[in-house]
Amino acid sequence: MALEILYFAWVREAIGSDAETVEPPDGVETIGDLIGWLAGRGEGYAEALGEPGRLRAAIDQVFASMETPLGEAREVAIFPPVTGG
Amino acid sequence: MALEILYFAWVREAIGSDAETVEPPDGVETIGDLIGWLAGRGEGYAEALGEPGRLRAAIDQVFASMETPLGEAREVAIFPPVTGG
Amino acid sequence: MKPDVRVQADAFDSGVELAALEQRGAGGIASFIGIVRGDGGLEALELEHYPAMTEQALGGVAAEAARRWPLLALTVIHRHGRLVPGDRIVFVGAAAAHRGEAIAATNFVIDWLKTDAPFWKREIFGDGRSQWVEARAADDAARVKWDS
Amino acid sequence: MKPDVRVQADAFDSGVELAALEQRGAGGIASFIGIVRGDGGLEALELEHYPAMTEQALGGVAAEAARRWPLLALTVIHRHGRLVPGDRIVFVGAAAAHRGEAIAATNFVIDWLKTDAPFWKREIFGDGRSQWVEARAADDAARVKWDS
Repeated sequence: MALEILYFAWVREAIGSDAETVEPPDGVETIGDLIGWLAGRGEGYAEALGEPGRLRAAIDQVFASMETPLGEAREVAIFPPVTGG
Repeated sequence: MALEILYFAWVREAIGSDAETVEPPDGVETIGDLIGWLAGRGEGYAEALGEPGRLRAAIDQVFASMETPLGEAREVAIFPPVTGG
Repeated sequence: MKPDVRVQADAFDSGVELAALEQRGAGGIASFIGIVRGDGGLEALELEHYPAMTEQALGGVAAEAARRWPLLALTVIHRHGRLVPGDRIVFVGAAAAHRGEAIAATNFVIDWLKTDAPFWKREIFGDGRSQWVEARAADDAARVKWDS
Repeated sequence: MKPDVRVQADAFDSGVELAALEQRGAGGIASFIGIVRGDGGLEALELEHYPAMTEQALGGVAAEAARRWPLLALTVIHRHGRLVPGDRIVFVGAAAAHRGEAIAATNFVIDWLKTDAPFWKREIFGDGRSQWVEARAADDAARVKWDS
């Protein structure tokens, strides 16, 4: 399955990209799995994604936890805790 | 002792006056005593002051309870519960 | 910080008051505006007050708010006299470094005004009826929570 | 009542927003304005956001506020992009028949924005330093209290 991934704030900066399309292998079933798999893609990824406890995510523009299954997701965003308002 | 009494809202309307100077007799020591004594001064007074539970008061511009001694008071105001804001 | 407290018959402009608060270097500005509603055929509201006591009472609550929270500015305006639906009665606005302080101070002052400011409202209706507004127990409850 | 929700790079005028809320027949209008502070030599704040999610998220909280309280009007404006000290970041204003409803709805929305709106702030200082603002546990606590 092709998945659009978006990165924001320091996650985006560490990875050096704000979006990419990936095809996760079998076994990547949750947001947490996806982050673990992406973290192995290189140095910037490891820095950005190595501590999932510091990250938040959304599936198709809705906040999701690390345990949320990707299911039919088309767009997954990975970012630090928000600081709006 | 000469005491300036002020009336507000429906207390003022029932009594038909917004202020008067009185000389309460001995034995009138608290706000409650004062209201009881004033209530005997006529029909409008009885209507306005007959139920002290519906009234509030201030001594020299500071809220006071029915039990507060008049002490050296110069101005006593008697009125319904406030409805500002 | 000296609170700006006004008791007046004249109208005021909320936008002007808010703009002044915005220029005090704050991170957050909270405000509340009370307006006369035209419910039930209300034609006018007459606000009587106790002039010798009012400014001192409002100044007292403003000073208490400034003691409880680190405010950069606090404005309290309360009108008296005859008001018609759509007229502003009261403005409370607070500026502080952080939002929680500005919001808490504004809420404190508005709750307090309802129960401890010597104003009395008379409602005048289009059909000639007229009545004094009764104090509400809910207002007393809102006020008491700040005592804890 | 349809909430007025805007996510924009452009500046807005608090007085204009407040005046619009005042004309909705309300008895009480509460508002909160967030402003960039120049603490510690801050030169600018850059607000990044997630455009596809932001308006939908803000619209969702505005709708939830309108469901919880009987509001006559609700305005939520959040800016993104580069802001300098003194610039307004956020405006939340609610109009309701009674003060408690307007105040509660405003506080609910502002607490929620801090924790659930997809914005990220980067601070840029006069000496060239720059850092992402960290989320605050106090904001999470403020948000959680509305879940009960």
